[in-house]
Amino acid sequence: MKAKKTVTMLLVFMFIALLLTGCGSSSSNAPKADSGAKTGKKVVAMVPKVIGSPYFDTCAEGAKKVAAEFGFEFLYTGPTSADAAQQVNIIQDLINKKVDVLIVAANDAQSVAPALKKAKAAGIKVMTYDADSTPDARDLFINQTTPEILGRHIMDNVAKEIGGSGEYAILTASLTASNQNVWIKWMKEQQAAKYPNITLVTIAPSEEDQQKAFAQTQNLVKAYPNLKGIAALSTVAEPGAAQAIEQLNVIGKIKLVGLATPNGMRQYLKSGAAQSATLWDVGKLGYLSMYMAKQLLDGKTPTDGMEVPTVGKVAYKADNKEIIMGEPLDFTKENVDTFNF
Amino acid sequence: MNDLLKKREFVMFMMLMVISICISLITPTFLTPSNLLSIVMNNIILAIMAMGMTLVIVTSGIDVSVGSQLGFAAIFVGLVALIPGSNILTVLAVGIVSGIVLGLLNGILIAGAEIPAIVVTLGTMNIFRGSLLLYTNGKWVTALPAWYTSLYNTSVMGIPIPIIILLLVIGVTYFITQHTRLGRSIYALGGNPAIASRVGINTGMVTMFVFAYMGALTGIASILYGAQLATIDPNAGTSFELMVISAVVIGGANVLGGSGSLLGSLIGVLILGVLQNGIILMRIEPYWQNVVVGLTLITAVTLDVVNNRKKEERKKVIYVAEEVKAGGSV
Amino acid sequence: MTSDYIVQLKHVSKTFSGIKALDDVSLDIKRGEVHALVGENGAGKSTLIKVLSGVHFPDDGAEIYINNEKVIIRNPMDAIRKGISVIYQDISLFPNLTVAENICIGNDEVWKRKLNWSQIQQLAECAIAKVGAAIDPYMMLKDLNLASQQIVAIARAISFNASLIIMDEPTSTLSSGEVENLYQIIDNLRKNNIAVLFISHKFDEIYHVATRVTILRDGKFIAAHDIQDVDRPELIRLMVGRDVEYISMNAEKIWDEEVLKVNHLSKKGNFRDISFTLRKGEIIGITGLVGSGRSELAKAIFGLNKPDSGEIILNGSAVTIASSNDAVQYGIGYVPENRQLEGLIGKSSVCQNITLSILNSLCNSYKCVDVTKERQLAQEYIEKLDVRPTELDKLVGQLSGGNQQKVVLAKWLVTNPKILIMDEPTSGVDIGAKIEIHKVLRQLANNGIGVIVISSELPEILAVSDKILIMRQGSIVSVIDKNLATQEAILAKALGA
Amino acid sequence: MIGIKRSHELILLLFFSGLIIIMSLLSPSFLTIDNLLSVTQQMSEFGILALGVTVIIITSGIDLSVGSIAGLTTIVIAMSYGWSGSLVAAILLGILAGALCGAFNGVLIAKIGVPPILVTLGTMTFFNGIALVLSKGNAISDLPEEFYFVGQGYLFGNVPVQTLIFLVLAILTSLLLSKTPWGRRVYAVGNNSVAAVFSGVQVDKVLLYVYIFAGIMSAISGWIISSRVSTARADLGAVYVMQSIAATVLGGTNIAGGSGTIFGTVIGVSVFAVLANGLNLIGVSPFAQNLLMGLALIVVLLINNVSIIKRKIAIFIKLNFN
Repeated sequence: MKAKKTVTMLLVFMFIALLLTGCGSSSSNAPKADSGAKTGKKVVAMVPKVIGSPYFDTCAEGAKKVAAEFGFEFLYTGPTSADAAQQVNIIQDLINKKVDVLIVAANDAQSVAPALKKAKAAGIKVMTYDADSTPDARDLFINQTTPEILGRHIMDNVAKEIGGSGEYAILTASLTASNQNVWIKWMKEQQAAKYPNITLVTIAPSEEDQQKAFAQTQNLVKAYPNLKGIAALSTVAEPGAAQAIEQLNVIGKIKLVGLATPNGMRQYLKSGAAQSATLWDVGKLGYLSMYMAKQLLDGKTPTDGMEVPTVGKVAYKADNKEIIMGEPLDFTKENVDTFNF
Repeated sequence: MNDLLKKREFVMFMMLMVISICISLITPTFLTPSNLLSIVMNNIILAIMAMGMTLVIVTSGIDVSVGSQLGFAAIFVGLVALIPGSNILTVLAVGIVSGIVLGLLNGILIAGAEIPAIVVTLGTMNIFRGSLLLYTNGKWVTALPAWYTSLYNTSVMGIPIPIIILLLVIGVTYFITQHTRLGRSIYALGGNPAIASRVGINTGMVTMFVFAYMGALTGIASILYGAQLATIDPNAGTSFELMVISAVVIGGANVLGGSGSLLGSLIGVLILGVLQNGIILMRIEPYWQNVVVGLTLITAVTLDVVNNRKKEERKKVIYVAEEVKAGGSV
Repeated sequence: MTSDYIVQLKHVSKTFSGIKALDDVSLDIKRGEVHALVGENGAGKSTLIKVLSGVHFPDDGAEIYINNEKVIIRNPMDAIRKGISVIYQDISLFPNLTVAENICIGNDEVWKRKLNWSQIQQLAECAIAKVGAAIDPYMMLKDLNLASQQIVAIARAISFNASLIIMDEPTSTLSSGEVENLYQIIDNLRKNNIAVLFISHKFDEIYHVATRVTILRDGKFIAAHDIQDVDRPELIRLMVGRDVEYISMNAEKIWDEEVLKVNHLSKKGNFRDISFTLRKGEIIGITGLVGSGRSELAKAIFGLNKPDSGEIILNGSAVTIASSNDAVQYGIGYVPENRQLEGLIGKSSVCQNITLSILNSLCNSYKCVDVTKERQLAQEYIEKLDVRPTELDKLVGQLSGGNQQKVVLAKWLVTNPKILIMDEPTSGVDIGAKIEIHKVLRQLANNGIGVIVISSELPEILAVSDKILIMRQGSIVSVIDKNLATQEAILAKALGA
Repeated sequence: MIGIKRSHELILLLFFSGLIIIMSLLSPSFLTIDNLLSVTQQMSEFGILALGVTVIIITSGIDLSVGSIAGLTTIVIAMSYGWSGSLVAAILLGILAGALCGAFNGVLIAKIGVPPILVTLGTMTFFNGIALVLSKGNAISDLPEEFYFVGQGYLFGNVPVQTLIFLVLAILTSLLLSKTPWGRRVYAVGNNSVAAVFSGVQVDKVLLYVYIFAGIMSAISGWIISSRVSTARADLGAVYVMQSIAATVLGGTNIAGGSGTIFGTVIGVSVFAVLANGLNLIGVSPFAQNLLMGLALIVVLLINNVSIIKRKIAIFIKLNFN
């Protein structure tokens, strides 16, 4: 009996191994087994905060196109949930894989720092994009726009929509995401400076879960009867909030602004459930990251105001080794159809 | 009247009333009809799945893969809805069929290979979620057609469609459990598994039916899920199974099998819904919600065990005839 | 063979792993007759019932006739359809379902795919009426007392229009009022031409209700008589006339030091006003019928069944024994009645079973179990009790009944107890092993251990114990010294004959 | 170490070594020293959780709250460091918190007799709630440099510290289970708790210590995770709960209790770790990892019950075809 059990076990694991290799080759966004080292092509790995979110996937598409142009081998993998511990594991594996460039969107600035320092020590070019780690842990930070510009910009949008006075609430992905806290800091500063009689009533999290964003918005509207505006600071939260506003048919009474992709918000901008969605051209962010990766590999240091094809002029702050792509982009009813990401 | 008082559902109903009264004292907006309606509307999906989970738990089984089943069915319903020419019937069919297929897989592994339900559903939870994310590669299903999303907020004769669907599900489940041989066999299997097969119940079939039915209801719930949110995230439903199991257990179902009523589970769903809504209305930080839900579940379960223990104590008696005195006459 | 025999059994035998539980037994029951099946514990009564009701398959050569037609009973459902229903002591029905459901479940007439509740309620009410009782069909079974549950089981049998209803020790847990009610019910059944076969020990019950009686002993058919042809002493003689002779062993020396004294121990519903003393080196035998509170008393002394009042005195000082752990510390050992469930851990080794209660004392300096010391000790006791096979690492579940009992015994001897309680020490064990266990008991007593043996096998009690306590319905009805006692006298007292 | 005579561990070892061969074929950078070391680093967090879960499952219980206890511990450590300023006090307080959570589970399960799956289902949300309330949902990351030693530091060249901790704890637990009286009683309770009571074993005390032990293991795991990611967050342990149960069952521990070894669990944990790491190196999408872990668990369970399946198929054929 025992021998038979062992044979069945071996047969089974052969089956799993075949399945494994099958997955290895078939899944679209991953190249052949990491032949990079053999064919001499530079391997560039991009690790988003979470894999499977429309925002990061569109950004990766942008980077992938240009990686082919530059003859890089592009590897895109990340944690299946926005979990700092999982992200560090994946970065660790990529270090052992000896990739040439590592581009990371940090779930948590402090948690990725040690792993990125190890990567730099191993001679890997380390860049961060979208969300920075501690400056000493990376060679370059591709920032779509500075938190200050973004924070003040969103506050201006809120003020413009609710007419300079009244109550508004902030809906975030999850409070622990470090860049959200920085944006909120600048929003408060902008509000204190320019809009004294706007008051922030609460900051509610939606934990990257659309259902929660929907339910939170419904409850916010009820908990704060004279709420006039909502700022939803994540590509998951704003569509959820918009859907809730539509359901409660408070379109027009509650003004919604925030950060979201045009595709995700198109129907809500048209229906008026949302007034504007601010973001940046995510595809360009991917392109810019890849372009800068090539610069670093060729040993060139970026200069302020340099011209990047298809992206345009970008600012470079040498002290913080930070590239700023430019002003944030507002998508509204009128211009949303010209964008597709 | 007093046996009504002893009934578990009545105790839970009183608990629900007490909680609601406390909340409405603090925030008057709680008792407004629109808020109560939104509590119900927000928990329809939980209620539908709680009906299926009640039957699973009555047979002393458990299903932790329903969260992944919800996501799996919701994505496929969404994809089908996007196909031009599809209508409500095709969407309904795909939802229910995909739910049944996943549920049956659990049922076959549990009834056929006799593997404990907790471990099988733990495995299938990862299999369903993993294969779904692999298939969709994480892409969301967006821009669902208007006829589909309108399913959620249109009303027929004043009653929103989701509530009608919930009432239908409750009706069908009630009919099955109270008026069919299969339904009573579910309770018989939970009450006394050893004897069930002796009275001619095919225990394997009953187990498979229960898990397939759970899948079917999850399919129906997934249709409403997509209609409510208009865009479907492949990670939808993650750890939702914990809410479903908590609602059914708070409602009085006994994990060891044999007892569990639909009414009790519905009250459990309402208690969870009221707590979550109340906490936000009372402007308490949302994080207290986990503390409150966790504590409610622990107290409900502990009370259940303690007073069951008292009833058992009274039962274990060998009748000793009083009139036989010591050293009695022979 | 006149035609009025509804059920006949011929040459029915049944062997369980070598032991012949039934040996060429025959039984015949007339239509509408009330037939008593009597015999001591282990005489094969319940096995016969299980064969008749399809739970066990008889060895080949057995013939079962129903209404003079040879049949094969495949499973319990098949037996019910052939008109044979059994009411077990543990009322094996569904506590969480209503009375009507318990009566009708599985009955194809009414238990269809779509249930028609009025039809079901009607069938249930009519069956209950036939039994001559009045129970609300919508009550939950678990809310009924045991007597009413029994009536539901009888009603279920009737709803399957059973021609024979078998009752296993029906009155053992009933109050006298309820027993009268049961007699009434059995009369109703007889009037409806339904035969009743019931197992019982209570003579007044047998003589009050039964028309014929069949006596079994050690799995063999002894005799079948009309009730008026056999008086009580004759019946006892038939039941007990045992040819197996145990070697009766007397105590070499009984110290007068009292190891255990029990004063007026009572627990509501379990036992009442129990007092006795156990001296060092003495073996006390406690006997009585099933349900006379013997095991409940033993568990009370062992700390698993807290008494309401009375005191337990060990070596002169009163003690409270709140848990089995206290009992072990006080040097009390308990070999339980149900070996598989309570006595042994089937899936672990002989050695680990033996040392389970004394692990702390086997520890070396860093609080780990000193395996060599453990194995030595286990080996010593295996040899002393001659457990076969003598491998320490064999799983206990794979040993024979006799050897398993020796392992349980060894488990307690390693704790060198002052008092050892044994509940049905030799049940389900072959004769050879029985005698060996008796020898070991006597040796233990001679080494200064106070032993209490609980058994319903009278020859065993007579052979082993120095003093015999007879219990009936929770109290000690009489105390007999060994050399004055005879099987008949003991059984008479135990049966309240 | 325990003899690997039990057939299940033998098979699992074969499966594990086969998996390593496959992985090294598919990705050259797999069999490098620092990759294998980082595999051991990644597996020690949920491996330590699995040690606690194994002991619980052997007593035929289950614990869904280990992840939340780990998360709560990280918050307790970070906050108590903020008050006391001393790292040692903070860590001890964290482990004490874990033990208290374990005791809370233990009292409900052992003393009152509530089924373990219900208690830990409730305490999972409850402990997570406490962690969120204490930390207001925020991550706390003002921890001193020395705190990172456990999660990121190396000893003897480049052996990660947490791998050593995991190894020591695994050996300790294995000895505790096989050698000490408590360990023997854990198996006895899992096999047949009624017979254990009848042998004088204080079953409720044994169970209470089992859940306290699991609480302490979860706390240590939480300490290591927060040291590795140098922040404290309430949801750090969440993802490991199902993995630790699956790894324990994969390692041969019978879910119904009574059997199972730490050695088996360590193998189960390393199978999952190698699977995750290998797939990353090959570039297989992380979603496939979930799928393969679920598949591996179901397959192992099917093989364990292969005799039942064969019997059923035989009956099925007999009924239908002759």
